[in-house]
Amino acid sequence: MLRFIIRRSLQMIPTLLAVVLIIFVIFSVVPGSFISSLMAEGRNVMNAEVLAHLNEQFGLDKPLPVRLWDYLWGLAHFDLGISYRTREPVWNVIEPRLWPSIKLALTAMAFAAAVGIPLGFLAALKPGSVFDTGTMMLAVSGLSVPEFWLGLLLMYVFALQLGLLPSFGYQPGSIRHIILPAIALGVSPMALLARTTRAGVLDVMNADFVRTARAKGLSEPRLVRAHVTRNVLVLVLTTLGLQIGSLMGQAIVIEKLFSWPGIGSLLVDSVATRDIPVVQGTVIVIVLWFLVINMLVDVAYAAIDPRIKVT
Amino acid sequence: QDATPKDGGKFVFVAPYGNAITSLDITATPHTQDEIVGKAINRSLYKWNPESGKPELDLAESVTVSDDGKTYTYKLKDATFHNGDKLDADDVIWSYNRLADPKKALPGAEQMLQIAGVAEYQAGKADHISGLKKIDDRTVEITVINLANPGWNLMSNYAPIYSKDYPEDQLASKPNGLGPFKLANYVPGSKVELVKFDNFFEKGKPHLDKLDIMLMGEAPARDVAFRNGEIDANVLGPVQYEAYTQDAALKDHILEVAEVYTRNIGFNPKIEAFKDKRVRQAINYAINKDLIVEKLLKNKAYPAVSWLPISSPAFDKNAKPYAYDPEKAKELLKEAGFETGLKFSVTATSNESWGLPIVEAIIPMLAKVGVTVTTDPVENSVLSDKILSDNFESFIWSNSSGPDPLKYLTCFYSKTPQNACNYVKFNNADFDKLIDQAGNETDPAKQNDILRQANNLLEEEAPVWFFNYNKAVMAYQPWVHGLKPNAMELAIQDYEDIWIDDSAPASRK
Amino acid sequence: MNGASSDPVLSVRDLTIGVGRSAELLHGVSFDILPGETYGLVGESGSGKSITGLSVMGLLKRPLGVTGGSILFQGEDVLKLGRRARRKLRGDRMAMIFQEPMTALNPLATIGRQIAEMFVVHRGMGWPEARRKAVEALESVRVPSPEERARSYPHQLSGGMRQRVMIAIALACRPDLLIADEPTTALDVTVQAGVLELIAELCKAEGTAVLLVSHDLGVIANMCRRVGVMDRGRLVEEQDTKALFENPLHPYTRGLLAARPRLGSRPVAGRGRLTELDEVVADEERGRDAPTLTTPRGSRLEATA
Amino acid sequence: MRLRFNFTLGLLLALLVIVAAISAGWLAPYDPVMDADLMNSEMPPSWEHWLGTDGQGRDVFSRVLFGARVSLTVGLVSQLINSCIGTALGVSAGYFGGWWDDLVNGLTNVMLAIPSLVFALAIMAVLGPGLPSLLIALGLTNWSWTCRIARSSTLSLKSQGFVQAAKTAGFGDTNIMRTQILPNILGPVLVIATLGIGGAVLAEAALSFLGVGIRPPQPSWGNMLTDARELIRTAPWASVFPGLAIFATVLGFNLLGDGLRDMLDPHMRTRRT
Amino acid sequence: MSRPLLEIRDLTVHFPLPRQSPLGRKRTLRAVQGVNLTLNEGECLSIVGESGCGKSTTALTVMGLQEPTSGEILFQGKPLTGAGAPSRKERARIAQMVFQDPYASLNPRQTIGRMLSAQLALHGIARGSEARDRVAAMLKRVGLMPDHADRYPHEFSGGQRQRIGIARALMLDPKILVLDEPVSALDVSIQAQIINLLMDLQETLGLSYIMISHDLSVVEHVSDRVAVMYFGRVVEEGDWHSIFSRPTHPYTRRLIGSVPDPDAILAGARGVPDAAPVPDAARFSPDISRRPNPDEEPEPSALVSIGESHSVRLAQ
Ligand SMILES: Nc1ncnc2c1ncn2[C@@H]1O[C@H](COP(=O)(O)OP(=O)(O)OP(=O)(O)O)[C@@H](O)[C@H]1O
Ligand SMILES: Nc1ncnc2c1ncn2[C@@H]1O[C@H](COP(=O)(O)OP(=O)(O)OP(=O)(O)O)[C@@H](O)[C@H]1O
Ligand SMILES: [Mg+2]
Ligand SMILES: [Mg+2]
Repeated sequence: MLRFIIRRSLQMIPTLLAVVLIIFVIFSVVPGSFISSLMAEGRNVMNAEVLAHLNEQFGLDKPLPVRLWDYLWGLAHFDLGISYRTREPVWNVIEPRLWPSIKLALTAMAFAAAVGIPLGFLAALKPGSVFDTGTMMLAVSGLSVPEFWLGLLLMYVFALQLGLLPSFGYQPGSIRHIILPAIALGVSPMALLARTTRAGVLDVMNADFVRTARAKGLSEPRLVRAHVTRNVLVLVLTTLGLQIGSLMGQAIVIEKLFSWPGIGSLLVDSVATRDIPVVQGTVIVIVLWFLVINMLVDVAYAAIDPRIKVT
Repeated sequence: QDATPKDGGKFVFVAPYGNAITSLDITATPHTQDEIVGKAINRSLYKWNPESGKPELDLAESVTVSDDGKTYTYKLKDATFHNGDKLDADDVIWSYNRLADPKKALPGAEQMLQIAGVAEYQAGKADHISGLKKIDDRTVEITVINLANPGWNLMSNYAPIYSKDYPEDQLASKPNGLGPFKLANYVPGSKVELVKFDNFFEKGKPHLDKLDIMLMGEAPARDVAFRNGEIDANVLGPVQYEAYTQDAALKDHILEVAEVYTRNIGFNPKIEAFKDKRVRQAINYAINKDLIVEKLLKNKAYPAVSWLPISSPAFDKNAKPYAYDPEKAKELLKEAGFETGLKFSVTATSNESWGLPIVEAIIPMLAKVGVTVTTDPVENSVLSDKILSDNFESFIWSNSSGPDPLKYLTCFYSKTPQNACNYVKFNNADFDKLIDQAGNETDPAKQNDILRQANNLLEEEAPVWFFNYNKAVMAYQPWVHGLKPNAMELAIQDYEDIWIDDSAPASRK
Repeated sequence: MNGASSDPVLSVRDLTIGVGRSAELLHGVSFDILPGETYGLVGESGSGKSITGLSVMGLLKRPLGVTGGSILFQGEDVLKLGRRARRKLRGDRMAMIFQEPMTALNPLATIGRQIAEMFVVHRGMGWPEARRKAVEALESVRVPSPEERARSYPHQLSGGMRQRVMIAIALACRPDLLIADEPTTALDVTVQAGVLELIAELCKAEGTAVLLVSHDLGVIANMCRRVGVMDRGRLVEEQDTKALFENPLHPYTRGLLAARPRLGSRPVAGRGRLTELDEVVADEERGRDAPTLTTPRGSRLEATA
Repeated sequence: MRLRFNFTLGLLLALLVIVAAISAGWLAPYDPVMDADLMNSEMPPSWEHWLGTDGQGRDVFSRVLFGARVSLTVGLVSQLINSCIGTALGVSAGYFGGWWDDLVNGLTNVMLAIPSLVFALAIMAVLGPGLPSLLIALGLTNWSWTCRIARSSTLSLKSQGFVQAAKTAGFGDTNIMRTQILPNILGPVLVIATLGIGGAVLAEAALSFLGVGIRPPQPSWGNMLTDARELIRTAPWASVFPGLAIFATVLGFNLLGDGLRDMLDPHMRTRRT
Repeated sequence: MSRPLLEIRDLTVHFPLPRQSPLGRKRTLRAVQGVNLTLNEGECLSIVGESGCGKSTTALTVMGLQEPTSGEILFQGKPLTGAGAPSRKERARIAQMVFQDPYASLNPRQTIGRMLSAQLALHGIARGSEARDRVAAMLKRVGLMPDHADRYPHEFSGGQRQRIGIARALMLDPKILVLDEPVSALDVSIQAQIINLLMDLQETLGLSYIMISHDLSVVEHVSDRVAVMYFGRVVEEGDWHSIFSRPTHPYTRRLIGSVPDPDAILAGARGVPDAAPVPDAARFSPDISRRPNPDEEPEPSALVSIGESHSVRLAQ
């Protein structure tokens, strides 16, 4: 197990390198720069000398390959560089954003799983029924709404009209604040999970071993409990993992809308201000999250499915 | 707002631009968003008085000016930093040295340029700034290089006084200022919680016990939060402005101010047609800006006459803006030989008041006089990049145009480079002459007369399409008092003067 | 029909199976199986052998369903039973082994558990006791080191072993009827023989009646005393095995027997042609009306066509 | 039953949108850009303006129709690019194996790990707003699923008799990929593409929200929605209708894709590969 | 006899297995180990053996669909593998294959006619109407109707599909036909038709067959020579009569013994013929149900001749 984790972690390195390279290349040709973003408000004209010094300070005067090399060298020492904007180490900028982001992603996923999986299950147990059709329509509808639109709608209904929940913001200990953004974020994975679960259950219900179990005289509830659930879980786990893994990156719009201080809104702000080290850092974090979650999914597989060995 | 202030309670304010706070060290950032927080924590030598519209002394109790008008001697107040240090002359000298230090590349360096010796210091020819002198612990002497009032520069929120003994690397996370509030908790990307600083040098202030500044860029979300009572003040966009002024429950608690920004479309003379004054004028005639201001900006702006805003002392009350007159525009275009075929693009951000929506509105209007306009949508950082590198045909932007009229008219002085603020490379000998004249005039009234002429000349020359002067609007909850109509930037408030009354809900007490 | 010494365990009467109400796949099939007897069902692919077996178990899947006739199990018409009662029969008094040993077992549960489940469900035992019985059951189907095997998962077993496990499951509650649907077709020839012997032996010992479905005449000859021949949804012939091989009555049966090369039948010199089915039996003679619905068992890709 | 109903509904919705997009020029009563009358801004639905007017006084109905063009172009073209890239890479990787397979696999994992919205955002930042950039940004960032499916299908097809037979008949590798493998994986690829069209339409909306979408004043549903979100209280029709259009389109293509999947191959699922 | 048509010399095929751990031993699966076989003109050579013993791998190697790890394959003395190997196209005229699964061996999205005529076009044999005629003739030859050319595979029954598979294999007039379990997926009643067809074709066209099967009764019926494979090796080889009348290797004996033969059973006599005398029978490995572990078990000997064209492999 430990070996597996080490091996997988090592395998992440080329992926990460590729990601760093891609982002680096993209942002080396992007128009606009951190310097020009300083002038963006149209009022504080900074003098040329200060700007020149800034460039020098951040090594922006060096040629591209040198910058890339410096960056990779730093990365090898777990150093993500200095944020142009805040002039602090990038990690200090990212670190406080990490927990809110993870919290939002996990809550959204908990919502998605808690609603989506049972829905999919119930729909599949009566395929073709009105409930099934309705649920699946609902699921597809969930995938069809622009997130920010849904977010605004939730805000208007639950915060403004009903006054039940706060409309925005982040409170470290507060559950009430996370509900709306989590739902807005969770609806699409929820729909996806409902669909995957339904398909998985139908698949498993058609499997030969379920016929065997029927021939053994098991009652339907027992059959579902003892033979279907785990096998469905195996099928659903991949979707679950992929969703959790990509949720941090998908949260951008929702975080922006709800002023949620997560990685996604940091990324957008950093792109807007061309704070390249932070952009790099956040993308690395997002990708790492994805890779780590997927590794955990594989570990979970091994725990559930005896056919899979992680070594 | 005339009752006697009450002490205590909490005020939840909102920083409305973009989402994040860059840094709690205000000297490290040039963004308004950060000023909103910095204003609570820090103090500068001068401060802007929104009521009088002038800089006034803040950290100094008195100043004496030498006869030549270039040496200022300040007697500092008895003020204490959040960490307990006392303010002394060395702090001022250290802070200004730090700001001017080219290696640190701080935005506030701009504000130091007026001080004698800064140029040498920045060029590396001197190891300290000769224009700064400590007389005694509480007295500091500053020499400047011109006759302008140094208050304009030294009131800048980006040029605060820091304690020289405080570790610099802590400034971003644990700021230590002279301001009325000190940091209690900072949730990056979300909010800043501040608490009353008991040793604030203005006695009896601040009134509030707590000040929360929430960060929220999305106007519709802010609207919901305000109506839901989650925030106490809301900087309004045009749509909310219209809605709030029509809402009986909200309309009595709205603060409006004419800010010192001029929104405009700048014409790049790189385009042959724009070299012709008639073309520029024609565009000004062809666009019904009153309608745009009414319909798109919901009257949250004042149609612009010329460059200087209405609040400017050099504004000509009798001047008339360009009328909406498409026929005249057509005529002018015909004269200039651009009856048809004039085509240009407008580089614009997505800003609702001076961005793409405005361009979208002028497209059909200009189409009617035979001018084809296309959009070149960009992000903020790219906009300034394109403008400063002369990579545009025209742009729509919002530029500072006050409060100091001379400073902002100088932007059209032919020797001002494009990457300073003469974005349209305006070059007019008559205008230059007037600016030279005004620069040498010491009598403010006469100076204003000259500048008024210059401003009118600018209107005639129309180097830009004069669109509007911003009207900033803030709505506040009924229990809030002490907000000021700050024409510089409405969102920057003197927090020490804000107080809340008994009608505030429990969560604010 | 030979004079039965006792009442049949299973008596299928005019069984008709259809898709919904429209198409018939099985047209009035009738046969009896006596206690302890092994009854063979042969026929070519798609002739309806499996659905016959499944309908006895009550495992037909929609849209298939019994549309007529009766299935008397120990004198009781199981078609008239409620779902619960029907389920109680399954596994306890009648059991079934399927063709594909690779997929018939739950891949995520141990062998032991899957056997023990039978005792838990039908005998109301607790898990620990059931598990002990499961090991015994494994032992009885000659799985080496049963203790250890009970803890393994299906994928750790060879095909032959898995089929033995299936037998252990099927016979766990000592049913009166075992339906074995091509239990060895997926296995290697060398393994086939062993598995068949095992079924024969165990059923003999317990007096279990067996309905053996196969398309392999060799297998049938080996195992059964009586054989039914199915062709396109009909039972076309039923005889004692020996009689069938010696004197097939129905032309289809004759064709079936003739078409198969027999080991050791080739002359030392030269090689003869095999007899083809339609040389023996003309199509008109064979099929009255062909079943209306046939889905070729196809690959996955085919479904995308 | 359910299947047929949903599929038909999907087909209808998709066709409706396609027809609207194609015939926008004839159907639209107004020009979507030039017929702007600020005097008439934010008018509720009426006889002259069936779906009302937006903040600029433009006819929402006309803009929704013309927006269909843009949104659909974004959806269809970007998915076409994705499908081509994904299929080409997936088929060749699965067919040839070896280092090429490893490389493609690695690349797919990288693409999967970077959220496509983040990637698209970065590409849009480089190229600037506008339809072509959007097509490139969304076309380059979403091929990993197609690639995975194409690869795994190719792997299983590769060992099938007919591919082997084509090899022994002397056909070249490209010929085999084109005539034997490609037609057989088109089904799943089509399904993913259909589902992806909806995704691309939504992505366009999200990018518009983040300020890097289509170039105004050209209407797209995404920027209509984004522009009108401020007017939700005063002129809800300006955002509700483009919102509905997005919803209907995405729903339509999703149902269509689901139905196609069920029809083409009930066993095709996005499994672990 | 003249030079054999096809010679398989010392053929070895190994497959890499995934390592158990990153630093673990490199593991290989020895699918085929040192197989020597010859096929003479006009002969049917059968390979029998249990599942996974390497029959198909051998066949695929002959077809050039699998690279051998070592060893060579000669066609009329010229190598088919390695440096001097003919191109894929040239090779196509030498050997063709009929696959086991008639359902998977036809492209579901191509009409039969197109599939067949594409081959003709590729090899420049015929185009247009001439190709159509040839296809029609071939379909007739394998017992189908010419107008079947316009149908798609799913419109045929299993037996018909196998006929199409044969037609395809014959389209380019190959010298050798490799038949990988050509009838095991078919119903008994159809098996006979296909076997008869294959035998007829062999005689009329003078083809040589390599047939893979696990059905001994079919093998006995059609083969000239038989090779028994066991875990990657040929353990017994000889003309069909020697193999079936004197099966000697324990595995061969067991194989023959486990064929369910109704006649023998009904006659009550289920005997396996006597083995040929071998130098020392005790040297056969006793447990033949297990894959031999090459690290533990001794290398078996080479094939030892035990009669006229009959040889068997002994344990060492
Ligand atoms: N779910 C189903 N829907 C429709 N027809 C079916 C279904 N299942 C089986 N059939 C049809 O019922 C007939 C009998 O099928 P059955 O499986 O009993 O055949 P079989 O004799 O067992 O064949 P095999 O030897 O191939 O197993 C066939 O024609 C088959 O196509
Ligand atoms: N491409 C491959 N990669 C890895 N292992 C393979 C590959 N092809 C075959 N094998 C393995 O090689 C061994 C021999 O396989 P082969 O297909 O030749 O057996 P076979 O005798 O034809 O069996 P069957 O009768 O089941 O078709 C088997 O263990 C098989 O799993
Ligand atoms: Mg069957
Ligand atoms: Mg094989």
